[in-house]
Amino acid sequence: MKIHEYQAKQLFADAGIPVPPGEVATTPVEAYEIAEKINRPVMVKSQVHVGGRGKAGGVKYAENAEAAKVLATSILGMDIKGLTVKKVLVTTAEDIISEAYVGIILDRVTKNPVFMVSSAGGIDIEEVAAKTPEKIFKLAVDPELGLRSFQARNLAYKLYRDINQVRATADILMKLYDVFWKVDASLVEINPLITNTASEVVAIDAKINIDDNALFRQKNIAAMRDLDAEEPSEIAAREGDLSFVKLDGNIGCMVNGAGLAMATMDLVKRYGGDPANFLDIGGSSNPQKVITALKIITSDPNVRSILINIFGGITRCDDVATGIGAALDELNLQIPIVVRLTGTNEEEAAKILSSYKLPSEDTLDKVVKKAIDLAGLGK
Amino acid sequence: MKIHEYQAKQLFADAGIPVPPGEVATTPVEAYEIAEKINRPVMVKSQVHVGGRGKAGGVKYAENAEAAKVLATSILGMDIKGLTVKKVLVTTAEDIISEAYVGIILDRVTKNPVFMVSSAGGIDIEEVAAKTPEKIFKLAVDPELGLRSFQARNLAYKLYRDINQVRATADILMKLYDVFWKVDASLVEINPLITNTASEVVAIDAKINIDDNALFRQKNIAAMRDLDAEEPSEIAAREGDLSFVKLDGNIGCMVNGAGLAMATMDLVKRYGGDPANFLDIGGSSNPQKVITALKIITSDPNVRSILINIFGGITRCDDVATGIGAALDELNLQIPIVVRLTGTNEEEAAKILSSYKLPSEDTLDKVVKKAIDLAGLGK
Amino acid sequence: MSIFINKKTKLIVQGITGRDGSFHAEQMKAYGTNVVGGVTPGKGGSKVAGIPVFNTMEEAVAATKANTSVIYVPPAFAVDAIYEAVDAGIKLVVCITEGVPANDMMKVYPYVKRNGAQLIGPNCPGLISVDQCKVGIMPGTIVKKGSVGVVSRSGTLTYEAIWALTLAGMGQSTCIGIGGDQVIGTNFIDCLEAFENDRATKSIVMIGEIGGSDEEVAATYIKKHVTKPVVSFIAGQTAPPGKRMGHAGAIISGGSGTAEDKIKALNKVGVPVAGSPTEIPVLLNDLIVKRKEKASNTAKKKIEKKATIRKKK
Amino acid sequence: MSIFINKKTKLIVQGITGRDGSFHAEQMKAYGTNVVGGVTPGKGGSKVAGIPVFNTMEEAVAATKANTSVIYVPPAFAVDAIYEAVDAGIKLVVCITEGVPANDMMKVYPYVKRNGAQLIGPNCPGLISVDQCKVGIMPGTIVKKGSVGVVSRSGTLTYEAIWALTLAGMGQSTCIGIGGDQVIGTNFIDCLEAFENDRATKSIVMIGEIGGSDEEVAATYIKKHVTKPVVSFIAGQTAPPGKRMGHAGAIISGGSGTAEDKIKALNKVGVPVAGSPTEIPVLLNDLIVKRKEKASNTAKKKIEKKATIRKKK
Repeated sequence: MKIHEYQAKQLFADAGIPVPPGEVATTPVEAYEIAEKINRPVMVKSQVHVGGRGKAGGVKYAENAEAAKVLATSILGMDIKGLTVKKVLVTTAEDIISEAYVGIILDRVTKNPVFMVSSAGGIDIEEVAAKTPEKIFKLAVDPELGLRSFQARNLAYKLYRDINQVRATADILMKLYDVFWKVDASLVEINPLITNTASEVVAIDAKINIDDNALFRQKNIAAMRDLDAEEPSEIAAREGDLSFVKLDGNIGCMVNGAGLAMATMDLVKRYGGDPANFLDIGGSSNPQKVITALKIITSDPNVRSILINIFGGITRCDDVATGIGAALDELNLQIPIVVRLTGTNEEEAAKILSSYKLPSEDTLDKVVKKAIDLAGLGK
Repeated sequence: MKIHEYQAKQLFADAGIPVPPGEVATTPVEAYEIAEKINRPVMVKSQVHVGGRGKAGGVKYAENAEAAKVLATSILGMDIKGLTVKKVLVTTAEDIISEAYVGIILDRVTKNPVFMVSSAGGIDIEEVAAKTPEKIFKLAVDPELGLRSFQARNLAYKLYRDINQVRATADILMKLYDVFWKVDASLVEINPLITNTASEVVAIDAKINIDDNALFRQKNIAAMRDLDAEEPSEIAAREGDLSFVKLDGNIGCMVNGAGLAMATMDLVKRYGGDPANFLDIGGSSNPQKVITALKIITSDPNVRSILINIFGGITRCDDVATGIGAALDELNLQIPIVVRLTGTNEEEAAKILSSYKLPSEDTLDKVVKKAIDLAGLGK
Repeated sequence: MSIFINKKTKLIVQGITGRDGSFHAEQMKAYGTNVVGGVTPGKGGSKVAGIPVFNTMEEAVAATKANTSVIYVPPAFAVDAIYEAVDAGIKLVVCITEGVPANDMMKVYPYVKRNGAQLIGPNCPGLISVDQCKVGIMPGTIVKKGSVGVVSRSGTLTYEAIWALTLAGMGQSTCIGIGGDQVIGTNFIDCLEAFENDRATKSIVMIGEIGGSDEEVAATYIKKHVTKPVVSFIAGQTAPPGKRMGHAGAIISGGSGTAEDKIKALNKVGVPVAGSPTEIPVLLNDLIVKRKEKASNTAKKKIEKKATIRKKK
Repeated sequence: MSIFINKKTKLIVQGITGRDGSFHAEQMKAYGTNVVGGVTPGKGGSKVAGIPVFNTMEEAVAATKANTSVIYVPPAFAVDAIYEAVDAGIKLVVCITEGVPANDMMKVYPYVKRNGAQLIGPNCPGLISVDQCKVGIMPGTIVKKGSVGVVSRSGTLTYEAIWALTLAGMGQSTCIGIGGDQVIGTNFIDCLEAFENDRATKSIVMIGEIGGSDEEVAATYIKKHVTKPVVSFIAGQTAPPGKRMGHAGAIISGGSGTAEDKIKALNKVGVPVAGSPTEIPVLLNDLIVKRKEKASNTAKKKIEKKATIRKKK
C-alpha cells in the first residue's frame, strides 16, 4: 500500500526525523491559509501516488500566501500520469545547499533490509543506479541484529564530512530504520535529504510503501488509505476480499489463483484479445465472492465478454458454479460468459450450470479463444 | 539497585502485567484510607529491601480498613533484618488457588537472560532449587533473538494445563521479558504468580533489581531510589562518586581499586582487625575525592584507625597525598592514620606528606598490621 | 526417489484443528503421507482424523520423532509457528499460510538457516513426491508417477502445468510450489539443485512469474550446474508495472522483474519458455528428443571415429 | 612468546582524542606497542602523539591493517565501539571502559563470537606481554620479563601481585586483567588455555574475587587441562552478601559466589590459595620446587627401576 508524502512526513516527524512544517489542503483557500500561517515562501506539492510529480508541474514554489493560492488552484484537479490531484501539501520552502538520497528497501535476494545512500539526491535513484552506480552506497542490515549506530555513522560519512551533519544524518538513518520496521514498510525513502543554509539536515520529500500483508496489525496505517486516489472497482474488490487490478482491455477475467490469473490474461493477449482486469478469487469457494467478482467485472463498461477459468483444487467447482448461478439470477447480465471449471467436483458444477446453458470449454486455450470470439474479436 | 515491591508492581502494571490494585502508605491513617478505598480485605506489606518479610511478620492480612490501620501501626517502624519499615503497601488480598514462581536472571555463565519457572511458588526459589530442583524449569533466551511467543507458551505449559491460564501466563512472561530489557534489570521476579478463584493469573509480589551500570539511561528508575532505605554514608559516597559499603568493624579503609580494597579488608581481618568499610576511590586521583572519602570514613564513630592503601598506576600517589594533606588541614582528624603510597610518583607523595608526620609503610602486610596497632587491637 | 519428502517423511500438522488444517491433514493422510501428529495449543490430547493432537511442537516432536511440519495457522501466528518447529528440531518446515508479513520472514529466515533447517513457503501450495508423500494442499488427483520435476512460484497455475504433463503422459517425480511472496525459504536454485541430484528426476519444469529476479538467477544457475533438460513458463506478460498481481512478490517495480527479461534470460541459457501451459509438455518432449538425438549423434560420431581410426590402422 | 598480544600486534585506540584515550595511547606507544591509529568521529585527519586519527574504524582498519583495538570511550558508546571494531575486521578487542550495562554486553557477546573475534573486558585494565606489547592501562613499570602468566578479575590488586612477583625475582610472560563485570568477553578458562599452550609461560597466577562461579569453573578446567603450576588469590573473604563490592560482578547473591567456596574448589584441585598477595611468589616457588622434586624423583625411580631391571638381567 502506498501512502502520500504528507502522511509519510507525519510518520517521519513522529519518529523525530526533521521535516519542514506544512499541512495538506484540498482547496486553494486552505492552501492560502496554511501558507499564511507558515509566513515564509512555501512549496505547493501535489499529493498523488506516482513519481515524477515535479516534472509534470505538480510541485511549485510560491513566494507568499497569495501565490500559493494561485498555484493550488492550478495544481488541484490537475492530471498527473492518469491520476487527478485532489490534495496539495503546503510546506516551508527550504534553501537547499545539497541534495542526497537515502532509502531502505526490502531486498528479496539477500532477504535483508538494504540501505541505499547517495550524494546524488533529488533525482530518480534508478536513474543514478543506471548512469552513475558508483555514487550509490549500499548496506544490507542483519534483521536480527538491527542497525547499529556505527553503521549509521559510516553511511552518513558517505554523504557528508562535517561531523555535525554526519551525526544528524546518522540519527535520521537510525530513525528511518525504526520507521521501516515500525510500520512494516517494504520501502522508505527520503529523496532528497537536504542540507540548508543553516547547515541543518532536513527530509524535504518522503515516500513509504507498506507491506499489504502487514496491514492487519497496522490499523493506523491502513486508515491512511486514500480511497479518493483509487479505482472504485479496486476498493470494492478489496472489501470483497478479492485480489483485483483494473486494466484497459475488454475481456473480463475471473480466475482462482494469482499465477493462473496472470497466465490466463497472457493467453487472452496471445490469442488477440485484451484483458480488462486481473482477478483472483483465491483459494476459498465462497459463492458470495463469485457474485461480488462478477459484479465488479460487469461494472466496467469496456467489458465485452467474461472468461471464468477455475482449476479446482481446494476451490470446489460446484461452489463456484453455485456462485455463478446466483449471480446470473441476481444480476441479469447482458455480457456473454464462457466457463471452464475443471478439477474438484467438476461434474457437479456442470450439472448446476446446465440449466443456464452457458458456453463451456475444457481446456485453458479453448476457453480463452472462446471468450475472444464472444467479445466479437475473433479472427 | 533495588526497588520496592510497590515500585516494581507499578512497572509491571505499566507493561500490562496483572497486579492487584494497591497503594503505598507511610502512616496508619493512609493505610486505613487506601484499604477503605479498596473496600475488600487487604494485605499490608512492609516495603524493605530484604527477603523473608512474611516470616519476619512484615506481611499481614486485614479483613477491613480498621484492621489495616492496626496492622500498619505495628508494621511501620518494625525492624526487619536490620532495616526499619518506613512504608507499607496496602493491596487487595487475592483468594489464592495456586502459587507459581517465574523469574528472569542475568546468567553470567551462559551470558543470557535465563527464565526460571516453577509450580512451587510462594517460597524462596533457592530453597526449591536446593530441595526439589526437578520442579524448576529453565530457559536461556538468545538475547539477539528475544523471547518468542512459543517459548513463553512452552514455559507456561510447565505451570498450567488450562489453555486460558497458559495464554495469560505466556502473555505475562512476554511482558516480563520486555520489562527486563526496558529497565535494564539484572533480575525480575514474580513470587508468587497466583491463580485466583476466578481462574485469573495475577502477580501478587514483584521484585526487580536494576543494573547500576545502566542507571545513566534509566532516569525514571534512578529516581525510584529510596534514600530512606539506605545508609547515609553510602548515599554520601555515591554522591562523591566513590564506591563504598559500610561494615561493622573499626578499621577505616581507603584503597584504589575494588579488588585491592577487598584484599586489604581481608588482610585486616586476617591480622586480627575488623574493617569498618569497603571504599574504592577509583582510578582517578582527584584530591577532592580523597577528602570526601576521609569525611565519610571518619563519620563512623566505630572507626579507631584509618588505613590508606594506594597502588599508583593511573592513580598518582602525589595527587592522593595532596588530598590527604588537604583533608588533614580541613578536618582536624583525631583518628590515627597510616598510609602506604606506592607506585606512580610515590617520592613526590612522601615529600608532600612529610610535614604531617603520618606513619607510613611500604608493603601491604605492614600497613595493615600498623593500622591494627594504631587501633589498639595489636597483639 | 524424489526431493525433500518421501516415504520416510514423518509429518506434524501445525494448526491441525483449524478449518484448513483438519481438512488437509485428512487429505494428506488419505494420499499416504505419514501424518504422525498435529499441534494446536489447548487441544492437546484430542484427535483429528485419528491423528493425535499436542499442545506444543516440543511435546509433539518428543512423542512422534517427526522430521517435517506443515503450517496452516493464520498469518499473525505463522512466523512463530516456524520458530517453534525449528526450535523443536524439525528439519523441513512447509508454510502454507498466505499473507505473512515480509519483514517477519526476513527475521525468521536466518534463524531457520542457522539451525540447519529448510523452509518452503510461505504462501505456497506445498509439494508432492508422487505416490510417496504429499505435504500441503496440492490436489493428489492430478499427478502421475514419472520423471519430470516441477517447481513453481504459483499454485493453481502449477496444477494446470502438472495436469498438462499428466494428460500428455509425462509423469512427475516431485512437484513443488515455492510460494509467491517476496521473502521465501526455498527458491528455484534450491529445487534445481535437488532435482539435478535426484536420480528419479530426468527433466525439469520451472514455472515463474513477474517480480524479483529469481528466474534470472535460476537461469545463470542452470547454465552452470543443471545438465537435465529444463522447460519454463513465465506468467504475467500483460501485467502493468507497480501493481501487485495477487502474490505479494508478483510486482514489477522500477522497471525490473518483467516477464520479458525473465524469458530472455532463460532462452539465453537454452531453456525454452512455453507460451501456454499446454505447450509445456510439447516443448519438454521436443527438448528431450533433441538431447537424445544429440547424445546418440555424439555416440555415433564416437563409434564412427573409432571405426575410422581402426580403418586407418 | 606470550598470549593474545605480541610484537605483531597492530593497535587502534578507539576514543583516542579523549582524556584517557590520548594519555594511554602515548603510554602504550612509549612501552613499545605498535599503535597504528586512533578513531574519534569528527577528528579524522588529526594526530595524537604522532598517531593518525580516523573518523571510523572502517577507514582506520583499511588504512592501517590493524588487528587489535582498545576502547576508551564512555559507557554509553562502548558497546557500539565493540560492534564497530568487530565489523571492521578486528580480531582482538580490549574494552577498558568501566560502567558498561550488562544487558548490552549480553547482546554484543554472540556477535563477537560469531565473527571469530575475541573481546577482553569490559571494565578491565588490559594486558601486557612483557617487553613486547602493552594494551590498556597497566603500569609498564612494575612488570619484569619472565615465565609467570598472570590472569586477574581485578586491576590494582593485579599490580600488587605482579609487583610481589617482580620483587621476588619472578618475571612474567603476559599479565592480563579480564575485568570485574558480570558479563565479560574473556574468562579465566580462555586465559588458562592460552597460558597452557604458551611455551614462554611456565607457571600461572590466577587472581579471583567474590561473585559468580568463574573460579570454580576454572578449578574444574585446571584439573582436566592445565599441567603447569597454578597459584591463586581470592579477594573478598570479608565481603557481606548482597552488597556490590565496587565491581559489578563482585557480589555474593543467594549464598553463591563466596570466597570460601572458591578457595575450597581451588584447593581441591591442587591450587594453593595465598592469604596475602605477598604470599603468591612464595607459594608459587614452593609449588614449582615441589613439582620439580616430584619430577626428578619420578625420573630417579625410573632410572633405579631400569638399574634394578638391569641387575636382574
